Amino acid sequence: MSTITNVRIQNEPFDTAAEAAAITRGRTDAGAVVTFTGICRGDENGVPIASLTLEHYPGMAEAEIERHVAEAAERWPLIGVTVIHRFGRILPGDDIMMVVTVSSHRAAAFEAADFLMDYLKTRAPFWKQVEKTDGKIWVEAKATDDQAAGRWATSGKHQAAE
Amino acid sequence: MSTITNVRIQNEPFDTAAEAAAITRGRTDAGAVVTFTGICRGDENGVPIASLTLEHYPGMAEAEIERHVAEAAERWPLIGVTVIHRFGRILPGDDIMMVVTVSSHRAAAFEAADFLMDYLKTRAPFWKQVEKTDGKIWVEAKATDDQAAGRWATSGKHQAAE
Amino acid sequence: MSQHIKLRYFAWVRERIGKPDEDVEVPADVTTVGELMTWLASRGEEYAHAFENPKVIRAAIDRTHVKPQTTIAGAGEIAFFPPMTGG
Amino acid sequence: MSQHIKLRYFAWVRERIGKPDEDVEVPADVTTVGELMTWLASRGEEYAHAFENPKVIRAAIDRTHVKPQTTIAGAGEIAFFPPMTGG
Repeated sequence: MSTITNVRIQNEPFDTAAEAAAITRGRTDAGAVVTFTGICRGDENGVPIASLTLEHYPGMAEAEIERHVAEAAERWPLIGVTVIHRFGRILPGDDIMMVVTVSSHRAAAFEAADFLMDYLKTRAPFWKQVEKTDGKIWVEAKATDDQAAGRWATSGKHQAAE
Repeated sequence: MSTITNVRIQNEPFDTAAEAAAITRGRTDAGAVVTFTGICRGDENGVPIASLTLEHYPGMAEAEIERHVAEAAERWPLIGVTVIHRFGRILPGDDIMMVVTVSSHRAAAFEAADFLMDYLKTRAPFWKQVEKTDGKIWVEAKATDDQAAGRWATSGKHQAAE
Repeated sequence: MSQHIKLRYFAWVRERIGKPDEDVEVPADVTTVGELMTWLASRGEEYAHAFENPKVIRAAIDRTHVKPQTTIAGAGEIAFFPPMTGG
Repeated sequence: MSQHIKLRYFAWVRERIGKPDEDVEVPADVTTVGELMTWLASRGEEYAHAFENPKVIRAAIDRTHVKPQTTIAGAGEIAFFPPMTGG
């Protein structure tokens, strides 16, 4: 199955619904659309934050995300996948990233979206700086997130059964 | 945690993005929004269909869905859940139902959406009639769908770890 | 003493009987949901057709799922329908 | 013979060094990514600070992740940065 894939890294906000509609428009084989939108929260572990700043390596970041999108398209029967990740300064309440997966069946759409989110939240090619009242700090990689992403390495149980 | 819940059964189309925005607007504690949209496909097991017609028991159907939404809100720390399910005649390419879940963390939003979709696709209080070229037939309950929904009865592994 | 009950039918039960709902006077010796199905099946060909295989018919009293052995005493509205199939 | 390489720095590596990129002539006896970090660390206080703990620094040659023992021969662009943290 050939999958429509689309990866963008941009400073501007995005429109999740428009991205989903762009995949499904005019076709009647899509049965399930899953969207995930990650939003900047106003706190980190209970400590208020003023902003997030995301830095990336242009060219390398797109290629890394595209490789994971291609892996998702190999593992699940997907009609389309779009991933958009923002960079730059992001305020609480603003969108950070989105994943849209479209498939004939819901299990494939759900599992592919879950797989891509795990990757994006833990190993996406970004460096994150958090601005708190006492200054800006660079966020370090989290062990718990790595464990969540590790789920996908070995298990067959997340494969679509349909 | 008190969860904003909203269940509607309607003939009219819905706007998934507007439903998600209605939950997150003006707040900074939402970190993850998952939407699932179920679309009417143009075929059933390879056989073309002209339409679906969904019938429900007004009053009872809403109460049943609300009970499952309340269960999701018990099991996962959710900020908001909205479920909309259409009834009446639905054409291929048209939306059938949607689930929006909003949480501070992605695992809770994902798992709650998955749980509600399993329920809605297998045991939602609807009767489905499929119109094919050779007439209309009532769809019978599927065993495989029941198995997917059965996942949620026993396992602890789907509980949010956050 | 007979009992006045509103009946509702859905999906192919409704199609076979030919109406979505009706009000009936149920004889006093019909005391359970299962007995009500047997009594309805005796009311004519369309009912006999709808209830020819009672095992595949589900019932609700006042919008709550019930079993064939459930008593109908006090019921306001009883609905009969095939198993729900999801949306 | 020295090698001309474009270097790029990200996140706190960039902040410590004080610039996002630069072009350098690397001496011929610097042959691996790890040796390049050691050589860079010797170029001044800001570099010493950036590379004070080379184990936490990641590197990429021409936009592909590499290890400290990877050779830098033929590299056009080498980047140094902390582990990526996700978005």
